[in-house]
Amino acid sequence: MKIEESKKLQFLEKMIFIRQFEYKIIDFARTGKIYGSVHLCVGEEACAVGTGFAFKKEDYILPTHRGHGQAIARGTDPKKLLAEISAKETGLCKGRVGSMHFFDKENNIVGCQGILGAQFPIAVGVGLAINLRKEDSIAACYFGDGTSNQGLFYEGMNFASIWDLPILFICLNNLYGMGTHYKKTCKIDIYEKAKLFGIKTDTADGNDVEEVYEKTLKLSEYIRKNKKPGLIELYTYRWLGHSALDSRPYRPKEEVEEWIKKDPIKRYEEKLLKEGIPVEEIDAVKASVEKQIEETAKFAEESPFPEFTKDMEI
Amino acid sequence: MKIEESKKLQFLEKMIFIRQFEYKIIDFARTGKIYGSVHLCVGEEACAVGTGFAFKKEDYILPTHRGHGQAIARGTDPKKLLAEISAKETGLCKGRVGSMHFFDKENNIVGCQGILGAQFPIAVGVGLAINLRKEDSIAACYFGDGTSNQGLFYEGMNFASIWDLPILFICLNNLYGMGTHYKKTCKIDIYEKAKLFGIKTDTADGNDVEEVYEKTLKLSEYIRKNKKPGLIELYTYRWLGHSALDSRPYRPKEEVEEWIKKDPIKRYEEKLLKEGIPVEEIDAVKASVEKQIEETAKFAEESPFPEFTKDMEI
Amino acid sequence: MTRDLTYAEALREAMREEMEKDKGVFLVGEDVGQGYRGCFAVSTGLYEEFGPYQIIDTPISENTILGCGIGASLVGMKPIVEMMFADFVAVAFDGILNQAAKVRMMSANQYKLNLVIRLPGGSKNGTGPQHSQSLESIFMSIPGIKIACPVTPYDAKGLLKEAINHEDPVIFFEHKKLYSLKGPVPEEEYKIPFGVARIAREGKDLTIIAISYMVNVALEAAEILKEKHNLEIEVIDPRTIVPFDLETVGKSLKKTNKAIIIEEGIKRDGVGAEISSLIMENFFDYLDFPVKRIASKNSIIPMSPRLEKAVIPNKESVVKEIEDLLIL
Amino acid sequence: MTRDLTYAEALREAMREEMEKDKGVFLVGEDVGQGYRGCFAVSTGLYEEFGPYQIIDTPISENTILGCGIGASLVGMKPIVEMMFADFVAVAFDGILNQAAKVRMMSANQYKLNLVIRLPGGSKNGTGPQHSQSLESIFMSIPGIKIACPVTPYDAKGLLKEAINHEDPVIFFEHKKLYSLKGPVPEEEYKIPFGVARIAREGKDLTIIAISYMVNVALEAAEILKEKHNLEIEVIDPRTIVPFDLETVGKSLKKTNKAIIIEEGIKRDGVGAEISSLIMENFFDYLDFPVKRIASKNSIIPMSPRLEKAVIPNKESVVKEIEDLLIL
Ligand SMILES: Cc1ncc(C[n+]2csc(CCOP(=O)(O)OP(=O)(O)O)c2C)c(N)n1
Ligand SMILES: Cc1ncc(C[n+]2csc(CCOP(=O)(O)OP(=O)(O)O)c2C)c(N)n1
Ligand SMILES: [Mg+2]
Ligand SMILES: [Mg+2]
Repeated sequence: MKIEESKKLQFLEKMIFIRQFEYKIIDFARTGKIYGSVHLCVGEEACAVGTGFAFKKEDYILPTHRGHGQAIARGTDPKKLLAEISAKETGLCKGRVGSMHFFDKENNIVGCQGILGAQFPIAVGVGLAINLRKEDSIAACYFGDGTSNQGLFYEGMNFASIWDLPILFICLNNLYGMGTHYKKTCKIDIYEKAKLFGIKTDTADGNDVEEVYEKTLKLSEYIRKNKKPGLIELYTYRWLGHSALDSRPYRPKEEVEEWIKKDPIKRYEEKLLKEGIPVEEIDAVKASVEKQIEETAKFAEESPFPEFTKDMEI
Repeated sequence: MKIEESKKLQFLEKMIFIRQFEYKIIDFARTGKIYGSVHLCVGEEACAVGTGFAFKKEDYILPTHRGHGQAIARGTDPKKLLAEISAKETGLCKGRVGSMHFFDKENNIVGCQGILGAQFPIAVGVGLAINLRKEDSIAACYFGDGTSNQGLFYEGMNFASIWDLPILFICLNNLYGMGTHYKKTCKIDIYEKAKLFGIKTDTADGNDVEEVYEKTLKLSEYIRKNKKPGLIELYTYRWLGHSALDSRPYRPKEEVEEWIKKDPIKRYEEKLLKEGIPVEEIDAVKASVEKQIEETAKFAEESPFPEFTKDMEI
Repeated sequence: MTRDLTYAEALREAMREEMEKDKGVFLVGEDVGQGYRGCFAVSTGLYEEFGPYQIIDTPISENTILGCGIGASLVGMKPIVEMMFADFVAVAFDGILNQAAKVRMMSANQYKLNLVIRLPGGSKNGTGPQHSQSLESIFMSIPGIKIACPVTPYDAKGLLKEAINHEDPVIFFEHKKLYSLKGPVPEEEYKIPFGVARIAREGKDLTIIAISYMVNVALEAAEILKEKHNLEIEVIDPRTIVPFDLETVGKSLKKTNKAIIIEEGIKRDGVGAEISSLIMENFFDYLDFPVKRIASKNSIIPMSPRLEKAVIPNKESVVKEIEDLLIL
Repeated sequence: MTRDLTYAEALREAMREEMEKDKGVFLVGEDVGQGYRGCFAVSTGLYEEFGPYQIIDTPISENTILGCGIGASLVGMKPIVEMMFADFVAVAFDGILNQAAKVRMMSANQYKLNLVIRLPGGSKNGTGPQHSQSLESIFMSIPGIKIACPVTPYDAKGLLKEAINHEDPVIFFEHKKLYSLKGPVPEEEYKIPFGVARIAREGKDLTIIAISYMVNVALEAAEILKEKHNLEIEVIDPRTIVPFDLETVGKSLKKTNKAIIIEEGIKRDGVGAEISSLIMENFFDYLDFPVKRIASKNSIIPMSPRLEKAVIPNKESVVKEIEDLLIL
């Protein structure tokens, strides 16, 4: 597959943007501007961007509890997202829910999940609706390696399989669920589980944005065309703690360092340079991100806090 | 494996007993002596007997909602069971719960399940306790084909697999869950699901009592010795409706007739005759069953109904 | 034109009418279509009429069945989810508590969840502890949902049609003992708005607020007490317990000054606890004595008919409690 | 000898002592042992002390985690199950409603279920709608279980030790805001029996019954009202809401003739509904006015601190409500 240069630069830009966005959250958190649980995706940007760019406008997205990158790559306005995480009136959900449970109807984001596994049955419902209404969209259902141990994952795959639902299951396998290594929780590779259900599967280096993009696109098109489910497992790593300011040392230092060497952004930048994209263009991207991030932060900071309104009571 | 003649006659006796027991329930039901939902296992007697005889006294049993045969083969006093189903004070649980939720501590029956799938997590807990206390027992967890679609089944297999739990999963595959054929609900053979988890599996003709017995015994011994889980899938058929007096015609007549031809009892009786067991002995078994059934019925009928007692309120 | 229909037929007619009007309405659940055709035969015939796009059989997986409803509703359909027995909703409880109920409030009204969850509840024929519960009160303390519990065929149809088009999730309790009972149902289109109680019997001496099947028990008890003691009992059927029509109750109390609540669920923190508190908070000065709650004992619903009778209120026990209360 | 311990330390000490005494006591849950060492660090260090036979990490599968408890308890162990957040118990709700709670009654006392389910509940730091709920009332209408909600480190330890040895399932609510608070805890062995309330503050003018963290809010409010209006407020902490110590409440009411219930759960059919009904049924004639319920709004627990403050009772709102009530 030939990816245009402009798209490549977009990939790079979005990845850098997502990372800066996450670091901005840490800044915010350190100065008490962030509320609630916040799960950051630094190190996993290629997964977010590679998948997010593979969807069409009409597709439905179910991000995880670690969903900022997934949403931003999808098209969510980062200003509204940061405002949401900062508990502001201008946030996606008026500051009501923060990082872990936002919805973004404009971009067909039907809700992130604070309850691990709850996305699977909902994705089945979305997929069912697509089929009943003969739409051309697909439902993209993100989940983590740890979450794949919920029984709901299997039920979801089963329904998708017997009903031929256009669901793309996207596993972000970052090796850990909180402090627990996947290997301690299950002996089976996640994509193997899907294979059992006759679901078309693929795996990818989750730190290689183009590979993620190409494979996701291919699988999405297969799903769209054949109205059958697919699953892609992306191998990646989160650099930071489980949540924003958490730094419990449950992972070997060497492992973390090893993965930081596989930095999806640095790696992609080097690749683009090698391909002959001028360093100025890359610098321009970086400068642009910096500016956007400042604007995003300013928007969030200057937005007012919400007041309680009657419609919050049902 | 060489099975002694006396044991063979026991197999036959128990199968006939279970069948007569179930038919006695229909009698009772027709004359208004039975309360609540009752699920009968006529046609599936070889599964109950072949597995039940393979356990040791110290093993723990979790029967299904269709559990009379499973319990009787295990050793449950049929008098107390019929009394329970007839809502009598002398029942296993003092007439409180009937056919679907009885417990029989004397025989380590830790409860039948009215909630399909709820047996799996409980079996995990029992298996865990066996390991923590270094017991030699195993936990036998019965379930139906339809029930295998609950996410809990997968969770249970996963825990059993990663923790090496001594659980024997026993699937009674009678092709249907109520009115729905298994093929409409899942594309995967049930034993294949277990294989994925690295669980040792076997399948058997569920209408051949010796095959069921031998394979269950072998798998149980494997589990006991290696402290690892196993799963056996038994192919069988229920002759009657989903519940006692139900006769909805959701199954093709020919299919039912086909399976009635495979009658596990008739077939076994013929086999024993062919092996040279005198017809008199078989007739003696039948006569003995008849007598036991009459005694069982009499006990249940003559027992008093329970009164509400304070200990029923917690 | 009005005919007599059973409660089950009335529910079926409600679904049929809405499915005809709107292809976005569908029923999903275990054995609702082909094969068993509805455990209580509520949906019998609908599969033949509407086919697999609107009558959807599922594997035994309550969680994902509910998810079919939540997901499809999120993208604009109007699903009806059937749990075969109300008790099984426990398997899918997270979907209600943490998902369905919260979607509108969490998304700040971006998404509304037009979703009906039909729950055949209550005790009938000794189906025992895991198939007989009246779980209304467990749902009452969940913000974001509505709870309907129709008693007559008329209400069953009217409330279900309202629920199917309602923009928040509706927990729709059907009582198994009601399915075969008949009552008049007009052929003409109608819906019953939520939060409007029905006076099932008028009276001036005592107000009974009864939930679900207990309305019928209350009516029987009222008849007996009329004959025995010439008591005029008013029986109020709230029809929906969330929202609850406190106004109608208040009007009645101003007349009778005495209130009893009867429910089949257990007493501790039951539906009656909320209604009793509401009444006392709002009509304290009208009450001759504290609101009385009659409910099931704090036990399992036993299979044995005799035990069941000891656990669940019935007309004799209700008559006796009222006689004791009024020292008749 | 008495030391000051945090609530989390007190819980840990209770588990440690019981685990030492009885190898049948074990803790099972997500990240309770190695790795994360307890989401709220309650079990930190116990893995190192007791190893994988008593401190058991699991996959993310709440249903089966609860099953570990039910199954092991059925065969005679004394498991402690931890749900990482109380809200996740919804995922495993069937195990409580239809299994654990019913085992003893269904089996006619053949089996008893010695099982503790630890639920870190309540709102702290804006963890939002799916991680902040106070779900006490949902469990209150389930027969067969006990519900503890300790407030002080002393009670946390004493009630947990009691719970670990209790022969029915105990839903053990811990409030996240309490974990870091300190209080005196004796080194000597003690347990706190269920159903015995604690008078957290004595007074004669008004009785507040407060649940979980709201006890602290009530104490703060009482202090303010003492200073502002010289009001002497009695604050009662029931410690267990099932069983509920109505006697202590009654004694207080005979003195104050006024009752308020404060809880963090939502008001509709909340814990307050049951307590309010009980009070009115039993002490109607002592009451100057109806029992007042102060509780969270019928909403999600929002993440935004300002919204959260509008939803959940706090000392200012409680003071204001009491001032309004007494027209001060
Ligand atoms: C039902 C449920 N159980 C547990 C949690 C607590 N929790 C939040 S994130 C997390 C780890 C999830 O791991 P994984 O799925 O691998 O995603 P990752 O955090 O690695 O992105 C846990 C246990 C939760 N939010 N919901
Ligand atoms: C959680 C739950 N869902 C649905 C039911 C209703 N139900 C009882 S038996 C049954 C069919 C079970 O099929 P299978 O597991 O194959 O067992 P079989 O009846 O064939 O022995 C159903 C749907 C139930 N009891 N519990
Ligand atoms: Mg992970
Ligand atoms: Mg079957």
